[in-house]
Amino acid sequence: METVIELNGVVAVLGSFPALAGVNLTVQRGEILLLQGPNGAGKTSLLRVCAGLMPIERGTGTILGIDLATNRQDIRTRVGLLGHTNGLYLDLSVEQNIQFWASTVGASKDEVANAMRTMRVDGRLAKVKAGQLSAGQRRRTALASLIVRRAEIWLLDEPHAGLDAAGRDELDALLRNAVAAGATVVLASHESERAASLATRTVTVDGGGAQ
Amino acid sequence: MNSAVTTPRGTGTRNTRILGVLTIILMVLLTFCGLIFSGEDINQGSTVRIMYVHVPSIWVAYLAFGMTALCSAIYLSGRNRSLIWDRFSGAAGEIGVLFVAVSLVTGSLWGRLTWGTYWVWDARLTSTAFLFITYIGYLAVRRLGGTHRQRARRSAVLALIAILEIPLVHFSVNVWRTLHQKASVADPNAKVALDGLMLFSLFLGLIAFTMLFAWLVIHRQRSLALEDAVADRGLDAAIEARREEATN
Amino acid sequence: MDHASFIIGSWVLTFASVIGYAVYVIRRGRELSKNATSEEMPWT
Amino acid sequence: MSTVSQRRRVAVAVARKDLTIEWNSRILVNQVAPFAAIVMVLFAFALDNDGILQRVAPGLVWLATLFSMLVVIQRTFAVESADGALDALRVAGVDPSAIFAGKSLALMVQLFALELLLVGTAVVLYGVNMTLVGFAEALVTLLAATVGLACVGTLYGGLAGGARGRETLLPLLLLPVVAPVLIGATRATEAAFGSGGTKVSEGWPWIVLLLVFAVIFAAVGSVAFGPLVDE
Repeated sequence: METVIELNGVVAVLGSFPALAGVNLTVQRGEILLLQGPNGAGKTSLLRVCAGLMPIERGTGTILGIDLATNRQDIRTRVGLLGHTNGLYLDLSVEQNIQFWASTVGASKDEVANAMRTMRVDGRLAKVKAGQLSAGQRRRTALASLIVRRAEIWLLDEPHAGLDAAGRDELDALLRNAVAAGATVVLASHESERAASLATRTVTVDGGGAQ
Repeated sequence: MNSAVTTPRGTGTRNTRILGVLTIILMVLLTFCGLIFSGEDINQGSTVRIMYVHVPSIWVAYLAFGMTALCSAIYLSGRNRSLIWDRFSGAAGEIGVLFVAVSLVTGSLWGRLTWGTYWVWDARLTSTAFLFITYIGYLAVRRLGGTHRQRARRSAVLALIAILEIPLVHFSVNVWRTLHQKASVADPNAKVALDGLMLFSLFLGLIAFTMLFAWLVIHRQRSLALEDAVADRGLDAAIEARREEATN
Repeated sequence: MDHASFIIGSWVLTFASVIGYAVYVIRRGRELSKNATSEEMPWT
Repeated sequence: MSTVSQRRRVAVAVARKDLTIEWNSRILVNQVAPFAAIVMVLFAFALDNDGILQRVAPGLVWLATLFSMLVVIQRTFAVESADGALDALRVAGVDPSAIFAGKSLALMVQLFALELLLVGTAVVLYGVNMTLVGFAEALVTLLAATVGLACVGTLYGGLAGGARGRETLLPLLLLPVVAPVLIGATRATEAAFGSGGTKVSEGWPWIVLLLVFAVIFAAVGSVAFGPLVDE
């Protein structure tokens, strides 16, 4: 087994608030890890730290063997994060958004078309501006942009939120496929039943720590 | 910990106290030399006495901004990135802003006497005003928040940009003044014929103000270190509190 | 001395600003050092 | 790290994305350009003298440019933070210097369009007459000044737009830095307009100043953008 995420006593702060107060976490390749916990427990911050987005104040950690303290930039090219926000440009159409994210990694037109088909944002929706989409459609667009990014670790913050029943099934299938293809998934979710059936392991995050 | 409470606390040490006392002595000496003993200038009359505080102030300002840039560069280039360099930059930047403000005001008072106006669009004055605003911006960026290291990196980069920008602003303002319209007033560098005692007073002023700068920057650096320490202690407490949330 | 008000004014202003700032720095240092540990004050 | 060709690809993608956003939303055309035009009209009210207006037209053009630029820069970074796209860009591991290049490029195009409009307004409203050589010189001035402005603007816009509550910082940081551009561009434009009897040939040294500024801040920006914007 290969360890892809390893955190030891990681503290991360938002302003002066310790969102993470000493997290120890190890994740192996191929896992689908579910982070559970109440609001404000630190799930989002944990995902952001793993994405190399939030600097760590204390402790040590490696993501895919890369040191979190010194090489966050290198980590980012290899992970994909879907946060609370979708990271979409509201004045761009669905297709333009996905196309843009594809071009940052050099993904082909076929990959874009495939991703759009997988998340069912092709056809009529493709030309609609992201700002005019429903919450669920935006989530789908964001997921499609994530697919084209070919991440090795998928970090998903409430990915089921706003999706309809069919969308959730598609998402689950998508994640299983990604894991089968060698990716690792860490997701935070309140949809405990659905997420638990998907996950291979569950970790409870609370008070800025993880058990 | 206990023994520490009994000793007087603060940012001072024996050495800074000696430095402080020496500075005060030189300042008193400067006051006597500058205001009483030294003679009047042939062209400028008694107004030359403003020079003994004005020139050292702007000297300290330049020194301070130079130190800000230097310490920022050391911070960014250091392998362990010690925050002490960041605090020295911050302390020097703050003191530089203070002294540039002082020299702008004393300069305009002097200008009122010699040129008959508080402000002229002279190249040096104008670029000094820009210097002032630029470092106010620097101090504002220091206060943006975030962790100590975020603050340090952001402000160090900005300090280096500022030091690059200053010659450019100075050069363009300079060319602007000399090419565009000749300054209608006296040359700000109007030849002041300094006799021995006047020259002595000016040097005394430079030395006294440099020592004052050293004293201020040491104390300010230390009090900034304490501010950081308070924040860190706050963080320790907050981490404890945060962990306790979990057990409930 | 001609223009005494301007000259004295310049000197007073300079010293007042510097003393004001110095007092602020010293006071702040004293206040913060009350609860500081020795490790946090390497100069002592 | 990323290769040159990768960086170029990303920079072009970012620039095209910003321009597409402008094309889709028409904020520049529908809001900023009218704002810039009304500023030019207000200058005329404030100065209220045809002779003076003609004389100071170049300065007014560049002042209006600077004010409008602040709005445009705030807009270009608001677009990034509205739905967390800047985070997404960071997490995509996109090289900060590529983001800088892309956003500066898009800003250049928008600023250039704005400046053309403002020069046009000055010609119409303030009665500026230009020779053909003067017109060519004005164009070169616009180009040189725009590159510098866009680079500094993107650099400080990123710093000020990176988080909430920092918008007010942008003018404080930006305006002192662009003083050389204001001076150089105004003098060069005066030469191009022939304001106050200046000859066209007097403008070229100023354009050199603008170019030096542009080169310095393009270089500084690609190095410093990452550390300034990244948290």
